[in-house]
Amino acid sequence: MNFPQEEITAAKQLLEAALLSSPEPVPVAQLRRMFDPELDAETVRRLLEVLQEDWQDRSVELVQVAGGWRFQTRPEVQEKIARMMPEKPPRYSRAIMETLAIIAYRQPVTRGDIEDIRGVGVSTPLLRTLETRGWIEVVGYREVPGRPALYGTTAMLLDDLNLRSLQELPPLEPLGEGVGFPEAS
Amino acid sequence: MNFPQEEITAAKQLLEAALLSSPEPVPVAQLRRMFDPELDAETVRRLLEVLQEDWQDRSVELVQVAGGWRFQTRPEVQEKIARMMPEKPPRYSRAIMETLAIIAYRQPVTRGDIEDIRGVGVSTPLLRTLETRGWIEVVGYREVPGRPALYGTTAMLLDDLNLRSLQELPPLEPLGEGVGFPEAS
Amino acid sequence: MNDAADLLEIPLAEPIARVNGEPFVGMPQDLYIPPEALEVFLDSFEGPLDLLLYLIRKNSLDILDIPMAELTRQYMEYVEVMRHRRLELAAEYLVMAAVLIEIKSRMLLPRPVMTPADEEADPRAELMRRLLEYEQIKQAAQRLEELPRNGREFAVLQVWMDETVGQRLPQVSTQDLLEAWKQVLARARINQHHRVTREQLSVREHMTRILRRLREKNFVEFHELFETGVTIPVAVVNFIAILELVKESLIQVSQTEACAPLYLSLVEPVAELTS
Repeated sequence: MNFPQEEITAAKQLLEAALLSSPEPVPVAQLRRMFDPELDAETVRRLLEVLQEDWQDRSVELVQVAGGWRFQTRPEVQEKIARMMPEKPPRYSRAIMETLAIIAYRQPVTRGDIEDIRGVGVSTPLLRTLETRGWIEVVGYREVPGRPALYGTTAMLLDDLNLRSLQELPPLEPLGEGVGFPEAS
Repeated sequence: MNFPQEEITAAKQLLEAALLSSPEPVPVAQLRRMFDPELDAETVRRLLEVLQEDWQDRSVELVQVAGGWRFQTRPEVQEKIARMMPEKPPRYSRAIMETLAIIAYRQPVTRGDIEDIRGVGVSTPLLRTLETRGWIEVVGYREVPGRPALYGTTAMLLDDLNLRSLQELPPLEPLGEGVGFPEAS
Repeated sequence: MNDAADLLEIPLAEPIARVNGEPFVGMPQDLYIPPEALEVFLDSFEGPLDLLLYLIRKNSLDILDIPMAELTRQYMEYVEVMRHRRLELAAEYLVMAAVLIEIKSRMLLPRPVMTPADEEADPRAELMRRLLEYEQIKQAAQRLEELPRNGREFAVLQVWMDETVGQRLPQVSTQDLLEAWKQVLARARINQHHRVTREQLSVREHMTRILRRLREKNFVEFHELFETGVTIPVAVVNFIAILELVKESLIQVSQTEACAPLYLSLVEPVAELTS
């Protein structure tokens, strides 16, 4: 970057303020528009990386997720911050997490597909919990009798799990491994 | 403060993280609870003042307002930040939109009526969002036990939707009859 | 206790299991669940596949070589205990029991000599496939659960910004409203009986308007609600709105004597435990 130091500082501060005021991750394309004249994507990205370094020894970090860049608290301090919060984050049942896992790894899937894998019925409120959370959505319909809805995961799920893409999900264990002898794995 | 430097730094960073994650002002009494052992109010206040100085040349500032302390973007950068927002206007959640639709088409309705129609609970903040927006208001109370409030839409909603009366809302069609709404609009 | 323990013993004659390559010696005895704990025990399973996986694990059985007869026997004993305890039996468990029995019976029948590659013929194959797939998903769910999550391990930062400059309020169009309503309908499967027509809507609008007026003024004379110059359809709709409000016990109509003016007022609050 061939900018004078004070311009770099000003740009970094503006990026910082913008990211700190947005409740959602901000894509680079959007950040560029704040500058007059508009900065190119590469410059913005480099400034963000410098900013990321500036913050690296703090209780807060700048990260890149599916929806763009955002600031978030580090896990070590979140525990302490949670101490002063009256509300506890919701806990999700195993049924919900298994359903989410099936949708995440096998998408797009119908409710019937989920039931086949889990061996039990999947209730409407269960799916609605995940939909209301913004983690899954109907992405289409399977063209079979009844036209069942096909579910897929959303960008918000990735954002909420700190991931940039579905490929960053923990890989599935190969079939049959770690099964039968859980102690051994 | 007679603390070792690294303790002061850690405490400041924790306060910083807590305040940066809350758009609402946080009272000192609440901030104290994060520390173990709890810090006294005076120490927290002094730490906040040091933090305030640390941030004084940034685009975000730490201020003390009626409800406590909060970080806020400086007025000078707000306009630039606003410049990047327009392309993606925020959206109301599905829950809010459905609640508004139910109130618009079924008014006057109680929260219970809305919950019956939606099949899920309707939270107080959700209704407050619509009230604060000036789109719904309490128009009366149903004289049944508990006297639940009856909600109706306001003239401001009509103004914002560019309608002269509720009758100009798109007519509802029976389910399954196409998607568009032919007569209106 | 002995009876129950016997009922749920783990009768494995041959040492099939090997842990870390070593022949399995001591059989875990923790399969026995006291009946009073069974309810809790069952609650901790997500379904029949989960219970089967538990049985297999607790016996350290190789999932790829399940001794079907024993497993079926054990599973059926569980189902029997559940029945005994008059617990509500999930249909899925019974279906799984039927599957196990079918596999067991097919394995007990004399079979024609089978080539080892003839996997289709092994009645255990489908069950194994499902168990393996379910186990895989269970582990994936566990890992998802352990991932750092927004609101739990970390929180997204957001500082305050003056709303008038920065944050734009969401805009809504009439189309958005219609779409939202359609979603409500689609989900609630409200049929045409509940359809709100244009006419009903205008009745609703008048209802709100009347309520609002009555809130400002305690009593309103009936005719005041009919502004001069309104068209007949509007007057009719307004009248229907009044009737609706009366029907829904939201307002009351009173008259001091015959032919005296009619007054409308909000229904008096029901006597509550006030003062």
